[in-house]
Amino acid sequence: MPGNKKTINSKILNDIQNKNDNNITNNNIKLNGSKTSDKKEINYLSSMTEVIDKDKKYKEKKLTGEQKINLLRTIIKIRRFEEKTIQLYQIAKIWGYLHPYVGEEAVAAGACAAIDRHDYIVSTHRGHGHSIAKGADLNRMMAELFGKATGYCKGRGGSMHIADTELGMLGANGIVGGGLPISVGAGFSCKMEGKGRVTLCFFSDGATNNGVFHESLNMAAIFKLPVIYVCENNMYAISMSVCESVACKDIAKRAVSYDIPGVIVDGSDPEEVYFAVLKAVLRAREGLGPSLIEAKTYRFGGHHPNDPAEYRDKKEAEYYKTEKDPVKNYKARLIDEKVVTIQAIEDMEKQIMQEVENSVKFAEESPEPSLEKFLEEVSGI
Amino acid sequence: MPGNKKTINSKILNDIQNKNDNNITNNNIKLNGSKTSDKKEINYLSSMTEVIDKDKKYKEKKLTGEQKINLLRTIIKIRRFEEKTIQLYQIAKIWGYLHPYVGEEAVAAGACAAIDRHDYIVSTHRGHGHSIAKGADLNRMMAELFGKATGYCKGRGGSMHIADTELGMLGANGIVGGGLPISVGAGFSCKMEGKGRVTLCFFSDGATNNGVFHESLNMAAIFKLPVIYVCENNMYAISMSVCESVACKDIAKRAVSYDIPGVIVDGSDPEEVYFAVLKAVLRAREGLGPSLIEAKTYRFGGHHPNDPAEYRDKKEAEYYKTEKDPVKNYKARLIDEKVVTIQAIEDMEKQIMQEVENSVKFAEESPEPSLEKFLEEVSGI
Amino acid sequence: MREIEYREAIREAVIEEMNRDPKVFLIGEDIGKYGGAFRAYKGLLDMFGPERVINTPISESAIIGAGIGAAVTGYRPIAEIMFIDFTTLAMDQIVNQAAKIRYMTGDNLRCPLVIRTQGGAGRGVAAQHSQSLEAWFYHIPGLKVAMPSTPYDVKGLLKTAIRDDNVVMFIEHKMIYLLKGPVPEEEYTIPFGVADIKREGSDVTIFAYSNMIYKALEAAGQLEKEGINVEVFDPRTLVPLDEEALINSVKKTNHLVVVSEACERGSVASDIAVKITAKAFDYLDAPVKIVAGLNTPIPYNSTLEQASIPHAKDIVKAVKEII
Amino acid sequence: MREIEYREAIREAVIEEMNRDPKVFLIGEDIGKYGGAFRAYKGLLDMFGPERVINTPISESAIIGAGIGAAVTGYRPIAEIMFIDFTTLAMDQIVNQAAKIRYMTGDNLRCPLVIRTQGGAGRGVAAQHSQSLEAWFYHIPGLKVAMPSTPYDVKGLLKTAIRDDNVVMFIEHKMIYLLKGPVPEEEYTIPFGVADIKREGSDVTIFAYSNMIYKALEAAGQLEKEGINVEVFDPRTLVPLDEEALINSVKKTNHLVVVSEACERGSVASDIAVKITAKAFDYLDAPVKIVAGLNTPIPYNSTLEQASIPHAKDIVKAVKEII
Ligand SMILES: Cc1ncc(C[n+]2csc(CCOP(=O)(O)OP(=O)(O)O)c2C)c(N)n1
Ligand SMILES: Cc1ncc(C[n+]2csc(CCOP(=O)(O)OP(=O)(O)O)c2C)c(N)n1
Ligand SMILES: [Mg+2]
Ligand SMILES: [Mg+2]
Repeated sequence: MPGNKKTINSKILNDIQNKNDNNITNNNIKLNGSKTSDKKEINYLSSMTEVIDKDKKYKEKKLTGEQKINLLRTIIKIRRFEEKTIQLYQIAKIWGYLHPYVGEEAVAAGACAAIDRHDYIVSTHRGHGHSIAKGADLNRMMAELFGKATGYCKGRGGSMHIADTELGMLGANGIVGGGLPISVGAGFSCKMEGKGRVTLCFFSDGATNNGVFHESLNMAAIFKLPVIYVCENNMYAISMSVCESVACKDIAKRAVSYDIPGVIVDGSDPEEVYFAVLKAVLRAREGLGPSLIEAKTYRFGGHHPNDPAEYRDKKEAEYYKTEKDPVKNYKARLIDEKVVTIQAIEDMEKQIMQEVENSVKFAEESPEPSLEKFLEEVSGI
Repeated sequence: MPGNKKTINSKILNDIQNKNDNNITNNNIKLNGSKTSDKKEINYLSSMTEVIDKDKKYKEKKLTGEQKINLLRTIIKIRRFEEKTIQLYQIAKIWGYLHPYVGEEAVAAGACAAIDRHDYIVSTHRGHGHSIAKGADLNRMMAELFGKATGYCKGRGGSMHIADTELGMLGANGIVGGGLPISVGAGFSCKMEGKGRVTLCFFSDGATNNGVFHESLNMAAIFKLPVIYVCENNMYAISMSVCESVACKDIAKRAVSYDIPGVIVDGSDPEEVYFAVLKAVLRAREGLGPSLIEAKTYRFGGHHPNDPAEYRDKKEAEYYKTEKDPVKNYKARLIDEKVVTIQAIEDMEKQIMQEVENSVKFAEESPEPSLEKFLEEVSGI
Repeated sequence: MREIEYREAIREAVIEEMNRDPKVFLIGEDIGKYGGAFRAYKGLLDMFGPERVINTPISESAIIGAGIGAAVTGYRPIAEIMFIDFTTLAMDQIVNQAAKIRYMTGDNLRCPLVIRTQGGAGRGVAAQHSQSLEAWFYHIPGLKVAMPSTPYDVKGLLKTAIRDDNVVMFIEHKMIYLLKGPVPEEEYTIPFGVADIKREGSDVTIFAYSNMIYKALEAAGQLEKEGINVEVFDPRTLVPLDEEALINSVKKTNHLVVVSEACERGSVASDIAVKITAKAFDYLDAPVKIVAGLNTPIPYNSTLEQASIPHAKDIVKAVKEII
Repeated sequence: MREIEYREAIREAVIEEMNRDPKVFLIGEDIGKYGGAFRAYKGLLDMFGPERVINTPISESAIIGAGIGAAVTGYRPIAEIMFIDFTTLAMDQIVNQAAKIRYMTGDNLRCPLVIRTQGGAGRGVAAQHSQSLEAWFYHIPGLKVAMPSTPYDVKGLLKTAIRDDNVVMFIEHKMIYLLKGPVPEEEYTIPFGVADIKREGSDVTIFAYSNMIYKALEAAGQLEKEGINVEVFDPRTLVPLDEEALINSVKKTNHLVVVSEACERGSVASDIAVKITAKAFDYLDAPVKIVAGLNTPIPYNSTLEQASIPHAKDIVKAVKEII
């Protein structure tokens, strides 16, 4: 598998070399914007804006129309799926904890587009987007949220524990940061196997303050494991603002502690995410070790469907929803680029809505897990 | 207490401002030597040498003769105490785990000279030097190592758990990194009290790879706690070389993750340690938050008295013992500077040896803890 | 008497103690503006300011460490771990540091620290948010363990916990925060190690705690209709345990059922059962019966989740088996 | 039969399994050149190279996580936590991740992971290096718990652990690494959940495991002189537990003493006692007796340390109390 891939990889690597020169490298820190500032909005916006402006060039190259359309489809699929789960949660068809990914779709879409089907991903409590982007079956996902026997976990796990061996999806996680050490093991596995497989590990800003973040990145770095650490900095950990919780101004800077590349990207732009992750993936496949990518993004809603998010500045949320909506923006861009027509998008939307509705139907019609089987199984644990 | 101290502090701070410009600050990494290199000795030596050469100037100022003599006394006292405990361990008067501090004396001596008696320290499994430098009573220390009722912990703790409220010594620790989170609490305490008190937290290279290091420094930084983090990088964690365990080349660099100063000093030079810590202490007392100081040092012996340290390069150990012995070097320097005479040093050695011998006598003659009392106490836990 | 919610009783206890003693402070995740995951600290940030209501990053070890360091230097912190499941991220600090520091330093350092957390199943939040882990802490010398079931108890016990010079694991239950009960306006505290008979009876003693008290009371109601008179015994604190009161209850009823929501294997219920079997052997007319959770990670599916924990019907069945 | 040390038996098991299955690898602290804290892995780095003998920084959570991630993707790691006391730093990974991953994913992911560690007192290494914490793991569904006492058992059980598709807590004891015992040259494995009678007897059954087996055998020797015939029962694995064999032993002897080095409150001993009391009630001529450690952090002072854990004399006393 890695044979000819390697040469191709090197070529692509060269091609996109000049992108993302906002890398943080060990010897030479060079970070965009985000100076210490009292106004956090400005703090954030500036750093993202700079990245976008500086890297205009990549827009004209690389991605084929088909790739772009696939990205758009994934983004819309995640959005529609999440909107549906929120509705279903509010009418108590889904219960327990549900953490919607609305607003962050471009991160999962862009990142997963940069890996292959046989690569692994490690996900979080806000994990639906990751699963969908990795190619999960909406039916089995929705069935899991309904607690049904046909769900990915046979109804045992629910939203926070969706996992699938086939898919290389090593699990959502109810523990913040809980997946980070697991990514190290997946990384060892990829490395020992020696076939160029990589692991993509998602987590958000809050997780970067937990000890496991540090242990995991250090260990991955020491052993040059092929793991790509994608931090979805959505600015909050429940009510805790990243400005108050992360002592350094940009999470990507923490790469310095592990002597690995640290990159900041605009998480509302799937192509920017894609190229940054692709570069890290190629690096990883060539045995050069892990990277840390900080995707600046935003959780459009509260922490969960019933959280009014009163701790946030309304203007801040408004800004992101109007200016940084990955669905709206990417649609507009692809129309602008004449990659798709409005009609094609409408068709796509319809098809996706159908798929989502089908998943609900599937979930509703699926059987409950068998209590007898469960009791029998438990007697053996 | 802090009233006039503050102005004095500011003055001293100014005076020593130009020292330690090997600070690692957030926006501008500037690190001495220690390039990625295959030869680890050179890697190490170069970084230390540079610091020493660049900062020659401080040698001519600041410390009074008395202060220098006190530093020397502390260094010698630690060395003689440790040599004695190793002897006693080998004849089984002391048992359990014993981790000698031989070779690292200048770190504890220099660091503790920069704080006041009412300040706190948090120590490690290799903690005798910290206690002695903080002013511990050798009798009670030795009695503890003998497991006697007169020991600091009434014989309950032994070497790894020496602690004393009076002394502001918040505990040695059997868990690597176990003291780091505790330092955060001591820091909160100092801050809430509002009297300018600070906490000095010791740990070695191995601890910096544990998650608690990360959580603790991040939390201390966020809340601008007056804690000085002194990493005694003695190049090994049992058999694990720091070159293999710490992903970045210098531990001080990890300060970047917390947006705090990171400083490298030669841990064999008590004055260099003193000035770096003093600067951090003054910063902390003024409410500017924590600092990370990496003292490059070396454990002359094995991890414990019975460890032949076969995992180390003999030449490396030889180099440190001959070139970087804090006892030998500092004696020579003070004689050179005409701060002490050879005779004065001999007197000092004699006096210290007497103190150490007295402590052994005290420990031997002390009573065993009462079994009855213990059993009574246990019934209430 | 006025009735207030369990979480409101917690809030009152905290406010009263913070007003009484300037050394008391709060530290934990989302306890600032958010008021805590279950809103027990609503408004406290405004009342006491960010110096005494310390909102932290997701750093469970550092939260407990912060509590320990402040406690050994004279403060009286209440550190919060949002779910008992997350104590797994701070076990070194809880077990090797906090619990032992007083004993292994020969009483040289003292650690008056309260660790507030909550556990239990019933909300469909699955395997990593539904555990009952009190057995771990029960097993560790140096930790007191309080598990209050009512608003009255939670207020009185929390005030006692805050004034205690040792480490207290204060374990609440996620299903009862909104439950209301009588709480006097006047100040009161409840001593540790003093059980409360939640219902008097003469035929059988049901030992239960935390949310299981309500299952026991429900079972008692059902059994009454069948002429079985049940005593519901709430230890309120597991460490220290009011063994004397329990033995006295058993002397009266001659039958004991021990209920715990936790997984049956190695649960606190076994330990209680063994102790009472040994100490009240002559008063027992039948072996002590245990009712506990299944040995399984709590499943998400509601039917399976409910099947994993004890209900009134299970207690009724157990009582009938020994009576 | 040849006699080899306990640690040598571990080493042999690991070598055989690594040779048999290329998916088996080792990860932990100081297991490279150093050969492990108790030198059970001496020479393995040279034999298998750094890709399969992975020497890590002091990062207990990442060590277990590395095991989990590799296990769910097809490898069979043996992760080592140097002292059971340090599992406190990896409890989330052990308990919330490894133990549950198979069940909460509906068997979608499997985690064939062995966690090797050691516990126990007796070396003067004080409160943070001497604990017996098996009760914690015993309480968590999804973990198997092996506690071998002899070189023969440790080899056979470790091989079985490595081949098991689930998570195994493999808990050794620091006092017996140098102990020698017969181990055949030929390959063998020992199934989990099959107890071993370490000494046959007819008057009383002593249930003991790990280092306590030796105290039990010592007690049996002393009691024999007084005409009391003791059966020493070694479960070898606590989860799964060979209840049937234990009940059979009790049917024969009609008396049971359960010994555990761990702190008495909430120890595994209570749970065993309760189970057997319930299931073999009619065969017991006296209440089950427990002999366990004091409820104290282990002190450094040798006299106090020894006073904190059970000895043969305590077992003798317990036997005499019920016979
Ligand atoms: C170890 C741990 N601590 C606390 C929690 C409770 N909790 C659930 S989500 C969350 C916030 C997570 O923030 P972040 O990592 O930024 O993820 P996001 O919700 O923004 O996606 C918290 C504190 C948890 N699940 N695990
Ligand atoms: C959490 C933890 N893991 C492992 C150990 C075993 N251990 C004791 S000392 C040591 C090495 C510590 O290295 P370092 O932090 O560099 O301190 P040094 O011994 O060099 O002073 C280890 C691994 C421990 N005590 N605690
Ligand atoms: Mg977030
Ligand atoms: Mg070291």
